[in-house]
Amino acid sequence: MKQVIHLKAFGMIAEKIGTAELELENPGTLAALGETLRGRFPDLQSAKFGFAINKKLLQGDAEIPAGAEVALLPPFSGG
Amino acid sequence: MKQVIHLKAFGMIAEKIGTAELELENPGTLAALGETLRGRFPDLQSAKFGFAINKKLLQGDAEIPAGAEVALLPPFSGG
Amino acid sequence: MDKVRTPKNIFVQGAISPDAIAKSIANHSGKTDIGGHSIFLGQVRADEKPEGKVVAIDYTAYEEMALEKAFEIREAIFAKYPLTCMHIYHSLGEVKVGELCLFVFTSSKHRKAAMDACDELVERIKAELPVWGKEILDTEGHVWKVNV
Amino acid sequence: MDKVRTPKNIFVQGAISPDAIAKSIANHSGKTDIGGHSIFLGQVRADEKPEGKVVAIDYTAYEEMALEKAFEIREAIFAKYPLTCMHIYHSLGEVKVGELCLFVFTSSKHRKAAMDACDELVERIKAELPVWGKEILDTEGHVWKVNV
Repeated sequence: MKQVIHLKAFGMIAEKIGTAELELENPGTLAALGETLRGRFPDLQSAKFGFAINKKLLQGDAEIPAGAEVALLPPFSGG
Repeated sequence: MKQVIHLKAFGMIAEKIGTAELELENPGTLAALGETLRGRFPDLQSAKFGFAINKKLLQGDAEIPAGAEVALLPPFSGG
Repeated sequence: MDKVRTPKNIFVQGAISPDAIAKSIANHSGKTDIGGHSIFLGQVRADEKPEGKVVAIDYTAYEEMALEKAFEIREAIFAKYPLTCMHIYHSLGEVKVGELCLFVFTSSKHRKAAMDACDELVERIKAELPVWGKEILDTEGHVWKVNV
Repeated sequence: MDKVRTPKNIFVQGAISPDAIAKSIANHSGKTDIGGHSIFLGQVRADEKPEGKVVAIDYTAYEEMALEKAFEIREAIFAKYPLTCMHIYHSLGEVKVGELCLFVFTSSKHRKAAMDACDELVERIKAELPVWGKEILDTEGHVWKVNV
């Protein structure tokens, strides 16, 4: 059974991948997701971004639950 | 020749001496002025106040120039 | 019993107007235990970049996450300082140079708590809220704002 | 050439209105090198005293000395922080509970200077300006305000 995750991209990252929303097969962990994305979107090679799973900031080895909303977050620049 | 000084009283001190302006013979120093005032206005015995001569804060042993404007300043409470 | 607070919207479309700020200040006149208000306002600067001069910032946010985070920050600041009130407003969309994009407002019985809480709020908002500013240049291009 | 600054009036009769604050904020929209404004507002509290409840504060000042001192403080703060603007307004006469009696406003390219300057200005104004508050009570009496 394929697991789908819902990606949301923001700011400079949305610009680099050309879309703000994307569905992907679940690669398992955030680290694996980062590799998948950098392979598919070469513009991301030099880009800095973090992840949130279901709106919580998480690091690379975090597992991605089925159906999760995963956000790609460039450095915050509010205010 | 009598030297006159011009006293200005503010806040609680003006209230205690019953006036905001007063002319006095120059007692020489601020310390002497304090004694003169406390003698003349017993309500000042327990009151805390400082002095300004011509708008500059000064301590007790400062000499009072002829014709000076001497202010009696209770603790500041602006804001 | 403590008042239970729930997340509230902090986002406003476009610039924050001085009149909205006046209204917010006036709303506190009935709270007669307040002795001091501290306010921070962020204003869009006409920075010179190598690529051109900034004429506006276009703000976007991961809104749901930002509101959850803002609520968490609010609660932490309320727990740390004896505040009467706290308000946060951040712009979304385009804010032109010279216009206001952030309004942080704290009130307390004594000034020190209001001031310290306001400073800390501003730092946390800038560091922790998923909000991004796209700096629009007079050359038609843009650069992404970087917080220092 | 540096602009030569001269003492200016900081006193306003009665309460400071939120509209005057909005106007002052709006006046800065043309200064496009400003990135942050810090504002402190003092509001009259309905304190309970043994002698009664505060309903207003009646402010008096040694005005000439206060203006000289305010100018000296302004110059010192301008020398210490990279500020674009600084404004100080203090009430004289009666200000009712819930109304505003002090408005301190600093602006800078970056937020930290505006905030630190504003905090320091408020402390110095309270400690160094010859201004006195007579707290008018609901019992018709009064007590003299004490700054802590």
